[in-house]
Amino acid sequence: MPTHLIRRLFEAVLVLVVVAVVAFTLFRFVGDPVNQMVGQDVSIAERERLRRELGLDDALFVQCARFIWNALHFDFGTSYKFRQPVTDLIGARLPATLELAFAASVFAIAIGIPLGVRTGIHRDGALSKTIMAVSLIGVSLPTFLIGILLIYLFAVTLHWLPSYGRGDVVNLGFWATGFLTGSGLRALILPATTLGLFQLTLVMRLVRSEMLEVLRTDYIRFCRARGLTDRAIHFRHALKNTLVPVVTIIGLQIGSIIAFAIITETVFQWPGMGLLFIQAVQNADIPIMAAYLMLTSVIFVGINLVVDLIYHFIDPRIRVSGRL
Amino acid sequence: MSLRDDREGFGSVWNRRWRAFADSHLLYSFGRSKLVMVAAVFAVVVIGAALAAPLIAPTNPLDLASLDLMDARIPPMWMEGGDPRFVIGTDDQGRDLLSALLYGAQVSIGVSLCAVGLAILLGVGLGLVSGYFGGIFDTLIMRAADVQLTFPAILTALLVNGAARAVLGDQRLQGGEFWVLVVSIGLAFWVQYARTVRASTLQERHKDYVQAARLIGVPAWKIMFGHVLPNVLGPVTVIATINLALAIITEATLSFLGVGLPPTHPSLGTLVRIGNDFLMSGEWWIVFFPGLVLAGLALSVNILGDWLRDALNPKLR
Amino acid sequence: MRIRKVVLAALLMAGVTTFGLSADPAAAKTFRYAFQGDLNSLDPYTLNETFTLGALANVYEGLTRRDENLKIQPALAESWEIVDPLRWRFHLRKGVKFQNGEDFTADDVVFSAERVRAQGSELVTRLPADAEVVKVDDHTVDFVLKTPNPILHAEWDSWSIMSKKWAEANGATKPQPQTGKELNPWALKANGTGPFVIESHEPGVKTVYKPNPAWWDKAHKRFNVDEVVFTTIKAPATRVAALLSGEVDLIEPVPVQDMKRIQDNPTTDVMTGAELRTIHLFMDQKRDELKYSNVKGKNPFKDVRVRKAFMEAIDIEAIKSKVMRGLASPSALMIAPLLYSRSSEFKRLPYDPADAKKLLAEAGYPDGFELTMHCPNDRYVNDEAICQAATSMLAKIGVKVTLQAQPKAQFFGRAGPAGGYDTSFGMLGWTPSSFDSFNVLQNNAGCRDDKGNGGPFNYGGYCNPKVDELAKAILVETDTKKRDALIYDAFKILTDEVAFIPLHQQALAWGVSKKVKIPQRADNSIIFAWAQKED
Amino acid sequence: MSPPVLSVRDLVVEFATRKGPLRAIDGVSFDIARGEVLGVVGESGAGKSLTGTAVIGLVEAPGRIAGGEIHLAGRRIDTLPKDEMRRVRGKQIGMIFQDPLTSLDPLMRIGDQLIETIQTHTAATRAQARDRAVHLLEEVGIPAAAERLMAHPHQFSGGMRQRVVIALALAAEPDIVIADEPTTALDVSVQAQIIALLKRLTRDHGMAVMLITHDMGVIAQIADRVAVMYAGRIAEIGPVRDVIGRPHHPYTAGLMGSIPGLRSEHARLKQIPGAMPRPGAIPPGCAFNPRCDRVIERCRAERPDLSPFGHTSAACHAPISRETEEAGR
Amino acid sequence: MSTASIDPAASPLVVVEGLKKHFDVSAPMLERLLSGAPQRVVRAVENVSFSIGRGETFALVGESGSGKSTIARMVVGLLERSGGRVTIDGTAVDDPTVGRAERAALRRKIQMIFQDPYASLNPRWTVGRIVAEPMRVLGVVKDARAIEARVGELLGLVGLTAADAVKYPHQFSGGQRQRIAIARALSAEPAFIVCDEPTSALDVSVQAQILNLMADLQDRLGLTFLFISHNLAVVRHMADRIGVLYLGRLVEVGPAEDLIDRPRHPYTRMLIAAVPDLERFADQAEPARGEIPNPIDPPSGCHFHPRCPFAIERCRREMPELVDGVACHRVADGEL
Repeated sequence: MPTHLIRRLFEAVLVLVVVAVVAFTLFRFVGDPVNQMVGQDVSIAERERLRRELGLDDALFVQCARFIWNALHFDFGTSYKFRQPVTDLIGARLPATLELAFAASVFAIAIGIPLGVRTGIHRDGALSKTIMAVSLIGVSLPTFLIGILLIYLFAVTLHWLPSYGRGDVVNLGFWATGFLTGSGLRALILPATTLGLFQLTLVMRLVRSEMLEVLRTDYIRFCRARGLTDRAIHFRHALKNTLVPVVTIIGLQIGSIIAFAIITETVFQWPGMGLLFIQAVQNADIPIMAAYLMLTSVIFVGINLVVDLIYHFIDPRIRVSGRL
Repeated sequence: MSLRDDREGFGSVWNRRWRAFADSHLLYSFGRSKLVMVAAVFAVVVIGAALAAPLIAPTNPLDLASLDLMDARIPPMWMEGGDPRFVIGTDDQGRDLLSALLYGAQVSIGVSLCAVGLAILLGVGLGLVSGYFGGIFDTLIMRAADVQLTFPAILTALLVNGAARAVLGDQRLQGGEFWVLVVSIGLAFWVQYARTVRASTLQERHKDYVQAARLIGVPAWKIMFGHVLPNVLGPVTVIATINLALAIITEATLSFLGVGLPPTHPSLGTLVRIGNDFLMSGEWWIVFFPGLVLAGLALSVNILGDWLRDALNPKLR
Repeated sequence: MRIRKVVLAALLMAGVTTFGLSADPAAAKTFRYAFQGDLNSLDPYTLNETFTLGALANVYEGLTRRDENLKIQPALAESWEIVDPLRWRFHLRKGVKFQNGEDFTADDVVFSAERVRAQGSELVTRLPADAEVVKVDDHTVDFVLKTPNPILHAEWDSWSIMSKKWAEANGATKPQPQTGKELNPWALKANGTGPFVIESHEPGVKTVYKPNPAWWDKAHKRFNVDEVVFTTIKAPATRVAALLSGEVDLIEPVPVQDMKRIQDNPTTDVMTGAELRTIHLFMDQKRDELKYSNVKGKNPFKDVRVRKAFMEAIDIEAIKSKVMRGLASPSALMIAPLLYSRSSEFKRLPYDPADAKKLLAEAGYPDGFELTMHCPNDRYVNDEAICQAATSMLAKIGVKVTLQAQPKAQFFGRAGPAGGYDTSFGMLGWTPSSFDSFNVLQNNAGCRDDKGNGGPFNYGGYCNPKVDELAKAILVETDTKKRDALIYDAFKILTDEVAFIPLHQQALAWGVSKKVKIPQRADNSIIFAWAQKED
Repeated sequence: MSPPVLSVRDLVVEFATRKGPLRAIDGVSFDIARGEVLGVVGESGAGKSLTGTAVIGLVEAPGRIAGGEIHLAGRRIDTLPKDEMRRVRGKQIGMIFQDPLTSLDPLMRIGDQLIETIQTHTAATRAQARDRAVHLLEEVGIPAAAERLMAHPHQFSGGMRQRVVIALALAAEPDIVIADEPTTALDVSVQAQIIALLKRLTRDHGMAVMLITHDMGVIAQIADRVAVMYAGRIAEIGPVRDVIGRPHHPYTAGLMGSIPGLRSEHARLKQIPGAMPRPGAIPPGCAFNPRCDRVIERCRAERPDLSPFGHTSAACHAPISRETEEAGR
Repeated sequence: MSTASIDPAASPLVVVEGLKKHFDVSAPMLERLLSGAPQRVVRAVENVSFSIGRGETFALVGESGSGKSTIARMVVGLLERSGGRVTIDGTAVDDPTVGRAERAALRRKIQMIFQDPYASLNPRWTVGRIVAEPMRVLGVVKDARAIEARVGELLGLVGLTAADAVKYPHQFSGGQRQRIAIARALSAEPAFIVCDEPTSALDVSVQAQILNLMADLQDRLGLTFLFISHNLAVVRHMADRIGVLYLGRLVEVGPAEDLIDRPRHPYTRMLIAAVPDLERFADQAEPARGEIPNPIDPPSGCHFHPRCPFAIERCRREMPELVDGVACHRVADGEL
């Protein structure tokens, strides 16, 4: 088990290094940072000077090595546009995105799993079929369209919920949370729903198909033959056995929730990393983009490690053999 | 390829295949669900109309000379101020929305089909190699897949887009946006195929029909493509259908984020993005119809994918 | 079943938060406004950008300021006199304090004059580089010039005076370096003399302002708000939604298509007015062969008939009514009528596609030619739509234009000096920051080399030595009448030669809550000091 | 003779398909007495497993019991409401499946699976249930039973797992156990042990067993009576020795002849031509008639009923017995 | 089965000597380094030698984990050997000096019939194509028309019709599929066929058909079989000689009748006792003890000793050699 963990960590580091190189090389070429940093009136000589100062005329691999070395020290440089250390900027935006992603995941999981279980158990019921059909809409409408429609309905027409931003936040040390204020929670509802809807559908459909799969297994038949109650069969045996693949996918989905937050944050002007990232893409703000990519990878890899640990918790077979 | 094909001629072979198909569970389950039939009809109509756009569209929206700015923002013909020339109205440039929609759907479907095709090509190829040869190939490909998974589709697409813009330069990119989108989306999707095909290949590889082929010395690539490939394509079809819907949406989202196709050659996504600006202004048709077609297309393809998955899954019968 | 309970609880919670907490927390008079872009820096010298300078003008003040009609008013300078053409004397206001309590003195002006011309400042052109700033006494400062300059103080409303002591204490004597390698406290802090103090600043998210109780200009204190909150809302639809739902009091810019909606909404209104920015099309007249065209071996834009044909092909009224929905004033000149007294003497070439076709044929292009057009798509009001419209209009005279619309970063990167003017045809907007024609003649029409020395924003590379000579004379001419005559001559040449295709001055449009009263100035600055809000 | 524990009368199981209902079990009747082992033998697709599934009430859609009656200890159970039938399962009827590798929930300790089953059917406290679980494991021959309670299924070998499955099936001391191919997935040496165990348990508990298998050898070892199924019908039923020693139905005889024996002559095996028809393609009359070497005209038209021949009953118009008797005369 | 008595030593077609297969099942290197676990090797097959005469059927019998399928796959060359030699008709199968053409010729001589007729036929191929593949690949028949004729002939030979060539495998029952698999094996015109549990997935009546078919074919074509099975009765029925495997080693080899009627090794005895026999109704034979140990961690000495009722101290320590067709200390010592 510890050796297994160490191997996974080793792999994770490898993945991160590759991501770092990819992130660096790709973003090194998007737009010209110098044009971004200065206004229209700045002379060409001045631009050349900036270019030198930024080290943009060094050899590429030197820039890349410098980038990785600095990243190891949590130093992603200074944003070209905001003129602040990227680490500070992201640090300030991270809570917003994580809270949004958390709320969206909770929304997706808390509703997706029960719905999936239900539609899996009663797979031919009229309600299940309706849920399944309706759920397809969730994966067929682009996120931005859903967001705009929700704003139109709940903010503009009904005036129930705010249309943008995060509401009031409370600072808990470095973490500014919106969970503790009324306006913060209210502001969370629409973006979290928008963001979570797609994942909800995926989770639901996944749980359903896994449930169908598990319900056909011999041990479930044997459970029935032993006269166990439906409740025990569905929740104690079937659900638990569906969890292994479900946990994997949910892990992956949390990663993509953070990526999809780019769109949701754009629509709702949610002051998170995604918004920062898309602004950075538009402004060719390389340090922010690179840091964002590194950070999402770290989060993603971290989630994968956690998923791994959860496997060990759920599945005794893995616990013994120590292999996946 | 079947031994007797050449003598019997195509007719009887296809005839027999058709009978087998007509008799199959696939067709049966198809006929049983109204929803699936409606979805199929919608998808066929939209795809057919899109492909036939140059033949059936009232105007050519790509011919800029035909646009008249004075025709801008005319509502659908049944509304007050409507114009019978423009069945569902015009956009802010005076473009006939119906024509734009048909051409836009053509682009969207084209991008999605090509992207999914690319993903299949990449994913199935790599999955086969990974599953069949294992070892270092497997490790490399699967690690690459891990890295790829670190970048969810939308991020990958943004990355590829940015890289293409940087490498090609905007000028050379011009007109190449289509292929950039194809590559962006295609790259984001290959992992799923690779993993699925690899898993199936691992299973098939150990099946005795593969062993029988190895026994007589059939070369590895011939086994991979002649024996294994046809047997792992089932799940690929299902993923491809569902991915097609996802590709349509991803293309729209990229357009929304401003890295899609240019407005002079709009896709459905671009049309929705442009129309989005008119959502609150009362000119609802500019966003409504492209949105409707986009969502309808994605929805019906998804419904078909769903049905296909259930119908092709022998365990669910 | 446990899961069912969890879902129930979640739904319940959602319900409670929806309805239970929907009452808005009773805020004191807070004026909230939203802009599509960010407040990029709190250092007033870092960015020469309209929005940033406008926002900081609420915190900092210059020696002069402009009133609602853009007339120059005394601010930190009570009065000034031109002792001789090469020496201007400014009498500073007494009793003014910086927000940290220090007194404002001549030392601060001398310090600011150095700082604004230091490396890293984007506002270097506010003062001639060779001008000398001399402290006469604590409240008198002389500006000694090498050449006469009748419009020396024209741009000084956006040159903020900073506290020398505070800057030294905070290590901010130099402008925020552009590399951002060393951080400057000015990026997050501010200390001016203006009516508002920055309470908090989250870059790219929001900025909170509070009134400055010690502001000197009690006589002109017109605002009644206790707090100003600025938020960035990039997506137009979200911005409009925020206004409609009452979450913000003012939005800028308003998407033109949503104006009616905002007007029809009982609680909101649209304020419009003419802006000073002139949107125009430029044509590469410098290269011997166009970079992006199928015409090889020659440059069609060197032929005035082609330029004329292009201008005649543009139906400016259609653009005004359909793209701009009436919110634009077609312009014959490269400067807004407000800024040049004899503007009305110039007329645009009429819309005449038939004549345009004829001209093209005469010039040797009976079947037109192919061309790429570069446009920004997030800079000006409906920039991309205007370019699209132009594209289809040019198609009607046989010129096949491929449009490439890009975010402003990429557009300026390619089409501007940094990209070596890598374009053949495109769109640009220009506001002379001195509100004077010379600025246009120098920046947009001055002959330039490939690096941009000369007229850096002359994207088309138009060059006529006569115009340059006139510009030189205009700069030193102090007699208004004579000066206007010289300007007339220069503009006459530009119009006759169709050096540019001026399109229009775009209109200003703010979406405002009816609770708020705030004057709209033509330079698009939002001046909190004039903001009134009802309960 | 005491009333049978299980009595099945004219059982019909159908599957709804798009081409109309398919009859997979067609009029099967048999009784099992207390303490008796009934072997149900047949080739794959004969309907033997489905019969067991129908008895325990676990036929899944699109299948359904379309006719007949099932009585358990005198009480009709095929019409019981869902929840009451659930109580019958495990409590009165136990069931053992073929593959011990897949019959146990892989994520749950076997102790918990046992305790759960015991508590479902008795009022036992957890401690009592645990004691009973240990006892059960000991009874099926699992050494160090108390410790093994904490183990997960994958920690057991195949044979041990099948013992656990048996313990689970016996948890509530059912009157009858349906064992569906309990030894097929096991090695011969382990199979022998499991057969011995089943035999011992039957004897000790007076429990009836319905043993479903394709292996005549296993039937011969353990069963008291045997029912030979063919195409969803019972071809022949009777005491094991009689059926094996003097089969009356040509199918039974063919089946016996096709089994290579350890001690038999080194000769050509008897073979029945063709294969068993799929449900839906069952010929009219006797289902076996196209493969039968004794077929007469009547076989093609009329479906034979089970009729007694000595101790056994066979469904045949041209049974072997008569001929044999004639030959003997 | 052919009744002519064959002297296997005279002209064996197949000679297997010292066959070995070791699988490395140790954890990945990194983990081993971290945990200090040793390298672990499963000796799936260890020192197995036998020879098969022309026209003879040699059977290998054993329970799961005995290595019988591994041996089959090594003999046909599907699995690499860790050691030992396989010689067919005097040619060593992977002799590096053997040329390309000769190797192809060798390949033609060996064919295999697999256990699961559902997995051994490519479901996407027509029967005709499946049967024709070896001919095409090995160049047995080159002309397309001749191939087609030959396919029809082969299908007829195994009891199907030429018309079946255009059908797909799923249109056939299990027994028919196994016939197709046999036809495919015959299509290369082999001399030697390895049959890996060819009937264990089939019903008894069908098993009888297939076993009879194989016997007939052997008679008609003079084939040599290596017959792998776990079913002693089937083996007894088919084989001329039988080898009994336990945990990768041959424990007893002998003529079929002798071995079944007078088993010598305690394991063979146990196996035979465990086979349920129609002629032994519900007798109370003592069932075998224990289960097959995990091959990763086999018992010391004689692998069978923990289950052996006759084990003595020596059996725990010492691995018995195969002497005179049996590998048992106590038999060797004449005590059993």
